[in-house]
Amino acid sequence: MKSATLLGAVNTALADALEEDDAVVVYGEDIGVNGGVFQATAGLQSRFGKRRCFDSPIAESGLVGTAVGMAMAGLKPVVEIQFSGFVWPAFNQIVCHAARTRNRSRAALTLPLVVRMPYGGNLKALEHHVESMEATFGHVPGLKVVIPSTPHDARGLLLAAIRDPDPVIYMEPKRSYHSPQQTIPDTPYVLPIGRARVEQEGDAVTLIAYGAMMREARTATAWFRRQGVAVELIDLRTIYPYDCDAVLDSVRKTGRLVVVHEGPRSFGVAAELIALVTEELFMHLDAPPRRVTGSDAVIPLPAAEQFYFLTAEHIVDAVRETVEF
Amino acid sequence: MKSATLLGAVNTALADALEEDDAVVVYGEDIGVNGGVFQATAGLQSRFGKRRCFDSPIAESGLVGTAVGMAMAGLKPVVEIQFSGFVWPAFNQIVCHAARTRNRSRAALTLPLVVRMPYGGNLKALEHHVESMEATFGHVPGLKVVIPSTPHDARGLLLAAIRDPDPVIYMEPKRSYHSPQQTIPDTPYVLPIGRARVEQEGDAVTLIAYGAMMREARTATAWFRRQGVAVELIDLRTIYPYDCDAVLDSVRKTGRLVVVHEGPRSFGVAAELIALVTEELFMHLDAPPRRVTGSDAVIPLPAAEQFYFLTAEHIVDAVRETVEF
Amino acid sequence: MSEMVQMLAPDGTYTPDPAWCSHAMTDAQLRTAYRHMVQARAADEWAFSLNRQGRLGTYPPATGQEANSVGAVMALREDDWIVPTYRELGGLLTRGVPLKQFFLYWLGNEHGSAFERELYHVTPIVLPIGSQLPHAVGLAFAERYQGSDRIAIGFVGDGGTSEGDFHEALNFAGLWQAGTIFFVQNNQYAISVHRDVQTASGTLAQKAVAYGFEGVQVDGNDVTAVYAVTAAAAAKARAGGGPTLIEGVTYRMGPHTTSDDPKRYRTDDEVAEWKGRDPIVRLQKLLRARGLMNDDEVAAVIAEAREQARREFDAVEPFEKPSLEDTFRYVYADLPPLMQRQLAERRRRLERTGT
Amino acid sequence: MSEMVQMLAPDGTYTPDPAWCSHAMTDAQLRTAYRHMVQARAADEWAFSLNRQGRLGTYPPATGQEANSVGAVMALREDDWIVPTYRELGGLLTRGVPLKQFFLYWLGNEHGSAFERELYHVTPIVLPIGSQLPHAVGLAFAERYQGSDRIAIGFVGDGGTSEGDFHEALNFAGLWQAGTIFFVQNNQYAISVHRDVQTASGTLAQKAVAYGFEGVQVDGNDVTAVYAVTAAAAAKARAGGGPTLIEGVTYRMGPHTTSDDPKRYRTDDEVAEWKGRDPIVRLQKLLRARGLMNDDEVAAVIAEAREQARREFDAVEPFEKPSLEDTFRYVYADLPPLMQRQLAERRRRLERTGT
Ligand SMILES: Cc1ncc(C[n+]2csc(CCOP(=O)(O)OP(=O)(O)O)c2C)c(N)n1
Ligand SMILES: Cc1ncc(C[n+]2csc(CCOP(=O)(O)OP(=O)(O)O)c2C)c(N)n1
Ligand SMILES: [Mg+2]
Ligand SMILES: [Mg+2]
Repeated sequence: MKSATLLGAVNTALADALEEDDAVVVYGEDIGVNGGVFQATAGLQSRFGKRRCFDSPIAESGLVGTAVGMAMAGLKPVVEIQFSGFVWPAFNQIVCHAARTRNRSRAALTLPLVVRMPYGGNLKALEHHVESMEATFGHVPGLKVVIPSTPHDARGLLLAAIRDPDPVIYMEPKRSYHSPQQTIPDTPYVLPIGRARVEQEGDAVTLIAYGAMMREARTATAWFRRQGVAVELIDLRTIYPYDCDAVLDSVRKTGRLVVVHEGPRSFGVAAELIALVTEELFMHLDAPPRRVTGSDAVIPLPAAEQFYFLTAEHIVDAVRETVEF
Repeated sequence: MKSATLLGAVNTALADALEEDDAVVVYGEDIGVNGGVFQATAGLQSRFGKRRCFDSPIAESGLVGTAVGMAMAGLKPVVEIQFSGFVWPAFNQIVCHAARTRNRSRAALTLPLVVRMPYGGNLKALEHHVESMEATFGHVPGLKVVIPSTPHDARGLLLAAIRDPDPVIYMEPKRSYHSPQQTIPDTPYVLPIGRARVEQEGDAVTLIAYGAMMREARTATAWFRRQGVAVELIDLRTIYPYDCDAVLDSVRKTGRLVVVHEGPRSFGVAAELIALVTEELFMHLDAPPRRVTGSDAVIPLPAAEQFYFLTAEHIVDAVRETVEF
Repeated sequence: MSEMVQMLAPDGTYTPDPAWCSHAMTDAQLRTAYRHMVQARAADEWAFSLNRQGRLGTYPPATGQEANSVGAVMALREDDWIVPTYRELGGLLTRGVPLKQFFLYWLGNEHGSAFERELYHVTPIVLPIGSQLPHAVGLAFAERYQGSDRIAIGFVGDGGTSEGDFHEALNFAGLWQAGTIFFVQNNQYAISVHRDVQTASGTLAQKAVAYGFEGVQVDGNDVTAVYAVTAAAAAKARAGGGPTLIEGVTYRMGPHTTSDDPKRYRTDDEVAEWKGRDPIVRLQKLLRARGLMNDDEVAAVIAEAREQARREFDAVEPFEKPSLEDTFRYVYADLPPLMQRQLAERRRRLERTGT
Repeated sequence: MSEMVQMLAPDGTYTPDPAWCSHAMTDAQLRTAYRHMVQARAADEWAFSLNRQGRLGTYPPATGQEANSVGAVMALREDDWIVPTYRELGGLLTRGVPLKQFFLYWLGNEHGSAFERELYHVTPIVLPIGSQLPHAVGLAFAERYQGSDRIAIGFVGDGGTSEGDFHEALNFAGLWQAGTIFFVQNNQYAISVHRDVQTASGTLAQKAVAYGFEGVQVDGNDVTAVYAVTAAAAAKARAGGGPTLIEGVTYRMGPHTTSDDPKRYRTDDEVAEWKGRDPIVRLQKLLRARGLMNDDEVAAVIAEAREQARREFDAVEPFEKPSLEDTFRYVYADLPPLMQRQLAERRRRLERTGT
């Protein structure tokens, strides 16, 4: 066992994959000698050579599009989009090709590729460096969308994503890159895509979060624990296909639901989970489900970002409303 | 008054706008001498000249990007994307510029531009010619998203969109281009963006649809009327910012909700409306809200499309479940 | 930028170009090319007619463009990758893709685009213009990475050169010295938009200058020139010399698709003029002049091609109807629980409503 | 492709190029250029230092690139549109945008990017690489459409030439004969990626061949050459002669941003070599040689520029803190009811939790 940050775990998972399978190639903007703007790929080029790990021009569509071609011929490309706010030039390749080639070719061609990108904000970053648009990918038929919140999950899920026979959008909560640390195994392991993780059991209310919001959700959960209120905290981990059974099992037990995410509220992940739960568990619900989410405003530049991003206090406030309903 | 199809109404609204304001320009692929692949722009180039109405190369990003620039300098460009399935190369321009320039510049620059596109399927069309991805646009901060279902609405909403000071994504239900016909005024008029239309009052259940699905929803509503069940049928018309008051008012009255759309279920429009209603009207709900939507599968090619698309019978079935709950 | 490469003139005179004659077609190849071009033409005409009979969906005819499609693919090794557009019938036939599969696709069945990888090395038919070109670069990269000397050809239309993906693909290819041939089917139109309204570039071939590699314009109705130029590009690519951009100048004789009315945007005179440059007629003249085919043989080839088109379509027309389950089967390797619920709900509605 | 245009050599010798001498800078212009370049350098250094003091957010220094930025904008009319990147401080200053506004932006306030339209004709600072270029084409189109002879300049980095939007913008401009100048700030790097890993194109200027208009490579550390080439392009554009692509060859002396460590990817020797080509030092040599500025004047310009940078930052540092309401105010002309609900909810939480 060794102590790792989420960033370190990503780096380790990439090394695991490069080590275990020569079909894996890692490329993207500044990921070679520079090791990526966050250092997620640090040391990989010197360890595995320029054949396996190399820089690309600034051309996100070409980046994903060439990865589609590589995957068609049997490689397992892992591309990095420098910030999730800069993925949109590649959206056409993702929607029309990455997501559809299996279906279009009746599985004559399948695409084991991964598109990694740091996402999320609340770190005084510039415009387009703070977005959380996971629901946009979740709405695209044919994609898997994974977001880890801990170092342990980050490594296991990234290696699983790379081994997965289908394209995975892997979004890394950059605000959690450096903390908290966690001990993780020395040797490679995988965790199942499509499965949520019950981080804390409880029967008073189901609290669902993922990625960087898990930190705030944990704080809120601990606060309630001290008040004697047992919140069931679930880390969704996979945005699509999300773990509907875990969500339903939990709410069946608690009868109450709060969903947290940083991205825009309307048409967001919380709306989906609430719709599923209301459709399926209408008679089990004891209180209206609640959303603690970003608004539909454009995320402000740093000077006003505190008016957009979420705190543990917001979650506490909403959970309290739900529990006291 | 004159009789018009939805397609004709779109053409008329474009002519209205070109007529009333020299700042309006209409351009896109094949929209000049060809009049558009659906003939939505038929006759406009010969009537208003190549200065006002002209062809563009096949480059959706450039199409929307140049429109952003034109709008910055005071024009009101109306661009056509040939099919909504081909809008993704322009997504970066839409998300990063069309949607954000007002906010980014604190309104020093505003963008009165419209991106028109036919959407939707169930007409034996090819891949990418049948998508309904309105929720994707609804989730982008800064956009308005409008979908008419009738000739009357089509003209009034398109002219409103062109006059609107902000960017509007205007999605045209191509399956309804030719029917039903409707009489519409001879002179230009506008209808408010952001307002739903109660097409049929009722107190048994709220049925919300829009675009091409209104036809099926109407059929289902009429069927229930014959059974003595008063369905309240609402045409949402604006996907963002949707008319939350109209939705809530109706469900407050009926206590039951069914939402219909053709696009993918997960993270779709129905999820959003159900989440809103459950959060706000939990104590008023008498039955679980239901979704009648497309699935998360890739829309099949024509030979199997009937397994994807929706019929009035599906709506009847779901409404019955809701009413009988 | 050099002149357009042409060896076989519209009147059938053949003047080998010394710059390209190391890749002249053999007599046998000329006969093969003719057969494939005639097969493509016959299948195309049959598809068009089937559409008019209401037996086939929207279809984009390729008549007139056979020399580009057949000539380019003949110049490749049979395990080189082909990344087609929706208008490369001749190339698919040349590679050996059964006509049955082609018809199946235009009948609206995904199995029609399921080109078995090891058999054909053809990627699926795709419709988003230009977006297939980066795939051709990735394929070539992957092959070299895996130690193979397979190369890739990516087809695109004149209109497709305007898309950002054209630029990004060529730029990656130049940088990676990828074994990719970019073949522009310049058929003069993108639906109704003439090539001159697509770009102010003098030729489409000269766009290669922006990426540091060679561009060649070729008479796309001269199969011998297309073959020679593509064979040279293939040899270079295979030897690690990097990509080439080829512009094959041709004409789309029919409408853009069966839903298009070309009379809206072009004159009969223009069509007639290009008819005089028909690639099949031209090749036929050469074959006759060289004594490689006589009238009877020509007639037989044509008759057999027409017969084949009908036969293959008949074999597929009553193709097995897909099921509801089929539409969920190929989205992911395993159907996720969330979609299992959706499938179950849909099955329930189907059983209850019959729709 | 012709040679790189240079008139003022690194050692200060000035050799007017006959091809461009109709656009030579006057003595007064040389002095003005010097002042703007020094202002830009001083503000840049102050911004960097402020960041290190924790008083300014992430910042992308422009030191070394002043001749491109100032020379190009000086060659325009003051109501021509400027479409900047995040690294055009010199151009903004030349246009008259107050330094206060520039600091406000990098302090993280949108008002810093609110360039009043009629005053400046400058579009907001944008970060998605390459995506601003189509705007420059649309702006030029719209001006001509409205009967104005204003033109537009669109700046982009060497890295930005790889994006699809570069291609699409240039293609539209060529077709429309738009009055747009595309100015590539080739500073050799896109963060850590060297220009030679960005494209296999011999020069970036030659990419214009793909769009049917002219491309010119210029020494981007020679303000006189940048001015002359841009002025010629502007005159052509204004007269309806269409677009020009200009590649200004320069060097980013500092890190990509204050978060970047350039030692990871480039050598001290390389930096030192480019330091010898400093655009400001070079211009200073010319001014002295011509007797346009003496040591005292040079010192005074530098002192005043440093003083100005401090003064303007101090004036803005305690800028009015935005409110929650501000963050909802500029999304649409009118706040929709749906967002009013969100604002009310957020206000409630703010009042209850203080966050
Ligand atoms: C991204 C995209 N935009 C628009 C379309 C609609 N469309 C289909 S074919 C076509 C014209 C293509 O012209 P070209 O590239 O010259 O190929 P051709 O059809 O002539 O073979 C267009 C605009 C599309 N399929 N994809
Ligand atoms: C579409 C997009 N992709 C990636 C980035 C991240 N990024 C910011 S600056 C930069 C390098 C830009 O290089 P260049 O165009 O040469 O401009 P320079 O910074 O050298 O002025 C990158 C990759 C971005 N801002 N936008
Ligand atoms: Mg064409
Ligand atoms: Mg650069």
